[in-house]
Amino acid sequence: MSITNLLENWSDFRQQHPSEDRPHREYKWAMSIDLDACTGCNACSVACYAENNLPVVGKEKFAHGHSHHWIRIERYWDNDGREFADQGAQFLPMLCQQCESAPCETVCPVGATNHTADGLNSQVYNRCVGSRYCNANCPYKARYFNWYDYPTTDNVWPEPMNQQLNPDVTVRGKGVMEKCTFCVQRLTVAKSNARSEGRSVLDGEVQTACQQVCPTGAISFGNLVDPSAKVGKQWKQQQVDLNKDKQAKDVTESAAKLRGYRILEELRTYPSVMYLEQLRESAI
Amino acid sequence: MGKDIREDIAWAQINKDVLKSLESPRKLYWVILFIALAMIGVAVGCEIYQYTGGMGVSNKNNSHVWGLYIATFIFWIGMSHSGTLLSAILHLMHADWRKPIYRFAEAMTTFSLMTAGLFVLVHLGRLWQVYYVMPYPNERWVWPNFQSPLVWDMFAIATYLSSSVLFLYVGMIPDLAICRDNIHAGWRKKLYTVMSLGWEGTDRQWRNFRITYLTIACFLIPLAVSVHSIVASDFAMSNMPGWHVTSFPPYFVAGALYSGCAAIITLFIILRYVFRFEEYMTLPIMKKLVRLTFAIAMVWTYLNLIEFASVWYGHDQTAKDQLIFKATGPYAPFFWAMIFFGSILPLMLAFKRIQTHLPILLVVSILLNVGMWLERWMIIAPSFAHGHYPWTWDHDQWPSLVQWGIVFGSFGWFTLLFMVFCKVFPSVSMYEVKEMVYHRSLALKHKPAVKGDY
Amino acid sequence: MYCFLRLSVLLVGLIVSAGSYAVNAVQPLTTADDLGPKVEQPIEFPHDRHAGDAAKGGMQINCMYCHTYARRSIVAGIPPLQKCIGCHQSIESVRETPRIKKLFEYWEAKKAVPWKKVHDLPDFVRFNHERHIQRFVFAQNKPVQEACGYCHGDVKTMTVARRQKPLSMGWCVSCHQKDHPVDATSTKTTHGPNDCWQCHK
Amino acid sequence: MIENSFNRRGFLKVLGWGGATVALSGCGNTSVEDGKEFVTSYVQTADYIIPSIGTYFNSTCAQCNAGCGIMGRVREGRVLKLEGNPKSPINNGKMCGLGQAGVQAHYNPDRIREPLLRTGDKGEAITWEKALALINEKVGGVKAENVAFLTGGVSGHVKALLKNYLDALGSGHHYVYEAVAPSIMRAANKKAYGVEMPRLHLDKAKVIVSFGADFLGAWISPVHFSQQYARFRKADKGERGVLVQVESKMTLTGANADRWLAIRPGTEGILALGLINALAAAGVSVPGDVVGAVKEYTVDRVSKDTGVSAEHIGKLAALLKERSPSLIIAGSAVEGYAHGSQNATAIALLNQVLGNVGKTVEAPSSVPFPQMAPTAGNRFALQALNDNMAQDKVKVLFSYGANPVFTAPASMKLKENLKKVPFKVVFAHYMDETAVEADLVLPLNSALEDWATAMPEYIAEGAQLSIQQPLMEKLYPGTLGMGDILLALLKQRRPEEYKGYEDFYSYLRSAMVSIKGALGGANEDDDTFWDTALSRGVVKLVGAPVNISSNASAKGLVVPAPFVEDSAYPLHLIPAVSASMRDGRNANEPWLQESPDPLTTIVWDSWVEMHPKTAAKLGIVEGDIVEVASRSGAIKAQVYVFTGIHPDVISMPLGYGHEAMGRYAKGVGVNAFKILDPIFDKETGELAMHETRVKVSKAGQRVVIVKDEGPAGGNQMGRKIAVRMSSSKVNLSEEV
Amino acid sequence: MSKRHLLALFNDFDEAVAAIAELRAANIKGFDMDDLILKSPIEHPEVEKVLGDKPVHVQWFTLIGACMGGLLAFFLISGAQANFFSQIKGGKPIVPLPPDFVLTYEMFILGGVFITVLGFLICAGLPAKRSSLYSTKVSEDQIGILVKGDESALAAFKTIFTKHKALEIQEEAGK
Repeated sequence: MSITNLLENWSDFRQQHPSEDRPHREYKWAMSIDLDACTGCNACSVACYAENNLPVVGKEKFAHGHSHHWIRIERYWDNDGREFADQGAQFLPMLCQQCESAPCETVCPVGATNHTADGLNSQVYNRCVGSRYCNANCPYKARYFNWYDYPTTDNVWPEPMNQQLNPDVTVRGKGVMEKCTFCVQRLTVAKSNARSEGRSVLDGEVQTACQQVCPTGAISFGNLVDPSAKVGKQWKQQQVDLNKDKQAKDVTESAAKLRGYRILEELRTYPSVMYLEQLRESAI
Repeated sequence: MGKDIREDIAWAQINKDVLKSLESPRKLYWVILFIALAMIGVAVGCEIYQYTGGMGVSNKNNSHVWGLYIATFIFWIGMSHSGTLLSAILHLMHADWRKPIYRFAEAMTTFSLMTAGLFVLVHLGRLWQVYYVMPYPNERWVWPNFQSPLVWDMFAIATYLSSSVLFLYVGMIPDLAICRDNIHAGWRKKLYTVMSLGWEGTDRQWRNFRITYLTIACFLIPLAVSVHSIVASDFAMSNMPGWHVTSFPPYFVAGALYSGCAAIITLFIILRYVFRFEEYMTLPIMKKLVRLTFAIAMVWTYLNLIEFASVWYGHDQTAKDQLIFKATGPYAPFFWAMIFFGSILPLMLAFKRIQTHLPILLVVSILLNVGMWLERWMIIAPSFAHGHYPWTWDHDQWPSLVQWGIVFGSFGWFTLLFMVFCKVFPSVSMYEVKEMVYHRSLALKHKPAVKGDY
Repeated sequence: MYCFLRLSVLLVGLIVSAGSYAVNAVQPLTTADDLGPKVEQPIEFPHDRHAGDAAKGGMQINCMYCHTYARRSIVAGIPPLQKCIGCHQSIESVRETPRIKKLFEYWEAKKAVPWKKVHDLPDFVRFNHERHIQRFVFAQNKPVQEACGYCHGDVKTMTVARRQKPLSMGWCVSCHQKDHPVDATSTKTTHGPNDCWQCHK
Repeated sequence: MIENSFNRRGFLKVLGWGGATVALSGCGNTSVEDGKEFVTSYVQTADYIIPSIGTYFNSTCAQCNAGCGIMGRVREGRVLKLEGNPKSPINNGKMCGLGQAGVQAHYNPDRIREPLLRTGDKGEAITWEKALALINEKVGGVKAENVAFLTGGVSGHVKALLKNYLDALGSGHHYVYEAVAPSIMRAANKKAYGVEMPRLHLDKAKVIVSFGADFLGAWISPVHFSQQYARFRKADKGERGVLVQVESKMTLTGANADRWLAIRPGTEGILALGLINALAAAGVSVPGDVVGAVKEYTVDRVSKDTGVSAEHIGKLAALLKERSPSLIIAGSAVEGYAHGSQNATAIALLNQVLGNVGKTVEAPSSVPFPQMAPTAGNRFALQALNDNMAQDKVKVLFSYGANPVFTAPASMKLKENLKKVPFKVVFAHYMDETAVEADLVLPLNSALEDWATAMPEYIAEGAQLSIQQPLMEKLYPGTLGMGDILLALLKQRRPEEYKGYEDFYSYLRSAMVSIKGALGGANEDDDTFWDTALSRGVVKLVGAPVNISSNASAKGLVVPAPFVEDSAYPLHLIPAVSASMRDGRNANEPWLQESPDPLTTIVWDSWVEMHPKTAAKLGIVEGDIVEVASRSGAIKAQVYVFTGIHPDVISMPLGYGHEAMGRYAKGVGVNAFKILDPIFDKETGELAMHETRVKVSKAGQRVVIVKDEGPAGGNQMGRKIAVRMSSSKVNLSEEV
Repeated sequence: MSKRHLLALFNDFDEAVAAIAELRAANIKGFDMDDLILKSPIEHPEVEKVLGDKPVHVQWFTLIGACMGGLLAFFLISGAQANFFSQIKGGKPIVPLPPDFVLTYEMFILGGVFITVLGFLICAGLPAKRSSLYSTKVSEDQIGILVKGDESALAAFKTIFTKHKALEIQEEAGK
């Protein structure tokens, strides 16, 4: 079975990913974040804490860089020596980019992080041995390690706070790497419901926690394979191609008015999160 | 300059001298052993604390996911390489001056590999799940990820360690037979009897021995190079700025040989004193060793420069920023200390007077290794501190005492293994010293002695 | 000389056979039955009586009559006490048996029966009953007891249910890979999903 | 959908409690574990309860006064997460971080679990019967005018019951106090527009000039405004709206502005008048008397007074002229001065001059049931109560929904005055600073386990009654809802009137059902009406339209000259209201403590914001601990240096520095309320929050600030991470 | 006919070589040159030369071991990647060649070394019981010649050995 399988299907096993020849068949979850709409209010981050059982580590551990925010709001200033930050800040929600060619996946010694058929970058907590190579290799540093045993010895959820824990998401013990999952527990339910009804998940049927809470609707999430999905339309309109590491915007002058870009694309990670550039009025 | 070894040492004297090292070393031996044990105690305490409390106590964080453990891991892996250099490469070269010193160098290889292996374990967040990394059929139906350089590491180190142990052991069989023949009671007798496998030095044994030894030596050379190349790919395969460098594998190998040679010098001096090996570990041999070290130091310096140059002239601005940060940021003192210890200090070794001045050599060789340890740390920490993503930069991270304690203790662990080895097994290869003496005296017989030094 | 050749051939044979075993090996644990421990339940529920074959005195009640959530939830669920009582209050013949008396005691106290879990997967595993029931019972028209039995074994012959299958990951995968996936990006319906996150949470 | 609400409450019982404990051991066991855990099972169940599938119940968020609709995800009897209620027109299914943390208020380990009676220095647990009897006895023993009831903003049926109780006692002393509330602006609006809270239509405006209104962060109804903001930025048709923020300390809204103008503190009114003058000069029709009143406000003078460059004033005036309608918003930075009312009036005048009234500033509708209409709190109320307490006029004090001991400036000496009150009853969730001072502490149900109604003060159109219903069984049997307590107290006073109501729920239901005609349920039977109302979570009210006046007039317009330098206290202190901390009532919710402040990214502490110039002048660098001293006191905190603040100003966040309350709040940061000077708005008598002058001196130590941003600060170091482009390049309305 | 063993110890290697040469030349009846075993404290190719050409087979083991190690590794690894729960890793095929070659290389060496040592043990006849005729001197500084021959040949052996200044001649105890 095995060697024959290997030899017979050799070309399949040699297929690289991502590739134009083998597009995702049913689902490719993707996100787009409109930085012009994002106000940096942190609601997404708190919603993520609520949905995904993220531990609150406290001041001392935060100071040591042990924080867990799967989605974090970064705040950038214009650093050109101006007296006032008179064009405001640039807020950027950074979460796991669910790269199509994720650098974290190849380096995990135990294969705890893999690519799923839906185009997600899975992280299996129980398989993780905690070598932290994945985070070392993540250019976005969007992975968070359980440096301490938060549920037990650190007692992050003292009674009755533990009753709030989402039973659909594992509470991670010490020594495990974790990261944004695109709320996979919600996706699984939606997919299951759709499958029972013999259809695919409809656009808007499933929302990530950050998307659902976002007061300005800056985050859109959906299935890139679905032509009617908002996300797919956005990607298409912004001429951002999942399988390319250079987009029209970077190449042609005429596309300069497009806002869509992906972060650190030149590292050929093929992220599944597209950002739309922030805008600033020039008349004032 | 004097001779590598006196040709007129009686062979029985060789046996006697070396066997004596198994019995009664100087007092310093016991002092070293005690200190080593105390150091291990520190490390074990730290590890227990870390194991129960979580990796957080080592004060790494989400930016600095690796710390001293990996740095010291590479350091120990590197240390192991010179044993192979001395025993395998020089063996193929028929450089017979290696003979009195290769055994302990080979032992150093083995034990530093064992020490390095521990760091992989210490470093894991979930040590109790380490069996997930092992490739064996299991009820989960999953295998480790063979694409991960860490798995390559595991394969490479396992191969290297087992091959080194075999090489050390095979090469020691005739000596074990000597021990067996000269020790007449106690557990040692049993041990040597079993381990010498009934070696009698017959022509058949010697014939197969010779070819086997040569073959393993041939295997070990590419293996050693591949091991440190693979360790280098832990870094070079990743996309961290400062790591993604094509010259990393040779750079690592050179660094490995360098630190190994320095360590051999250190151990040479210590063993020579502790076990009274003045007759065998002679100053002319030391001189050759020092010259070798000097040459490797210059190779390392060159590769260091070529790495900087390729980063500097490359198009990768991130990597360049990283290099500038390394040289000017908070890690600058360590970076420049590494340059000083690694490239400037070895220039001293070019002076003849120093080449045989043991106290100075002791200090210098230790400092060289400090430099090489810093090199490994300077590969890891600055890249994490100043990676691709400015938001998560962290320039202030400093390893906690737990990390330092375990690193500190690893030296004790190595010393303990090494010193116990030297006490139980002959740390100078008796039969090969005899060969050396034999061949040299033959040469003397047939050729007139060349005047003067060479 | 020949002695060496023979030895080598032997050696090669040994290595090759060991290797091919390792590559091909189907772990014994993953297919064999693996009987779980006996579980003490508050009431010794006779599955054989309720679901067993008529020939053996069973009533052949559909599994999903009681485990009603199996087709619409990730858990199969234990029926609410109300459901037990619903039938049993009109079955006078067994009304006075000790088990039924105990049942009514719970009912009168309005306390849920503290049933123990028999098939208790680790907490990081998400097993979706709904998908399996939809797939095998509703889409493929497999008999309910057969479909449930893939994982739960022959419950209709037991009194208190007991685990029969190993429920280990390899065991799950062995079924999910029945038709071999040649392409991990595919979601072909001939085999179960191949994604980690399908089952791990 | 809730079919049978009478059964429903039973199903909220916590079941399958194993679920979370199980989850706790998440990564440990890899093997199958049989027979160790219990299965979730019910005695009786409803069809909509399916184990492992979450059921959503609608309710109302009580984390702030905006009154957003929430939707709680309930599984196995536990509420797990809150989402926005899509049916609520305030937030349309969206939420803020503060609202998300509502579950942590509910599950907070520091909640009080039973009534406590002070005996000496200790609290002794007593029964509710005893507690209520004690209240009855104490209230009966004093004259009615000596009974005072201090509350935060209240509305809905609780407010109605409260009023009935006070009526029953004969006491008229209801003090409605909010430490952070736009009360000066309300008064100014009343004067200018004839309504206290005109409805702002951000989405209809093309330009918004916000004078210190943090409508995206903490101002009035931020989630609502955020949604409008999104439509303002990316309209279905037309161009992208332009936001200009004028303030001395950057708020979250300021950080999102196209242009953030740092203005000298307190000169907002001058800028507004200057803009009117510039607009008049540019040809915008401005009433004659206004032109006369503003003509002195030339660009140069305004620029000199406010510190805003003439270029920007000119551009701003041009923008306002070009793009109409616009919207001028006066926020808390405007009203926080002794001349706050004048500032607000001047800004209202600008709106009127621009013709925005009726377009982007619209009238609210009236509320059909005034007894339930929200009573907006203010700071004056506490002042009044404090004076009464000082004069021994208060013998029995009730406190609910406020934490005056924490929020009162030290100069008020509130704590001392409180000691003069012989019997203090505090209704509280935590042992906060006020509860610690109380004689009787009555623990309240959390918002997620209580019945109530609320009528939000601000809603875009019409009015609504939001229903707050329990999302799960009470965690502690010893707590009680405010409605239930008031009902019990009323039963003591008016037994015959209230004896028909078993509990507050039955009262609420019959009260709602009795007015169902006005609540849009005229054609439904009682049960249908009630169930529909509960399942929607909000009930629309039909109110009458209210007139809004748009007569621009310079009457009474006096804007004082900018502040004079004070050499002893050279800096202005702006107490910042952050989106998550507000006035500190939510400080014990750890998610909020751990979510970084959007601008500074600091967590778990207070800080002093300072401009680099000021810092350089004082020789201060980031992380220095400084002493911030006003005439009323001094506190110490770490300095954060950044350019989002005027050099004349330092700013500290409010809400930190609790001395009690709970494990997450206690000892975190310092309380900036304490050092506020007793300076009041001249017209309303409200405490002028921004008027405090301070001096800053180094206290010696230096710390590493605990914050999310790294050593690169907000610098992208040339990497393409957060990218920005000019809005003129893009036509947003073409985008998906 | 019973065979007897005789061990002679020499101090001088040249003498030992000469003794062997003479033994060969003497062509003693009841003695085969293949029954002569040299025991030496050091590796001594020159001395062994006089024993004639004796092939060494360890390298065959090496070859087979290395090839099998490599092949096995490649098929094991690629088979495991393809057959067991195959998972895509970012941007790489399911069976990626470079990593598999790295591992193949390592296993090639591992197989080579292990089987070489195994071959050594087999070829050298180790572990073995020590023969009864053994002197600890051969592990020190003397060379020993162990011969096996008919009893009739013993005298001839002794003569030759004594002639070449054998220090000591040990004789197997009689039956």
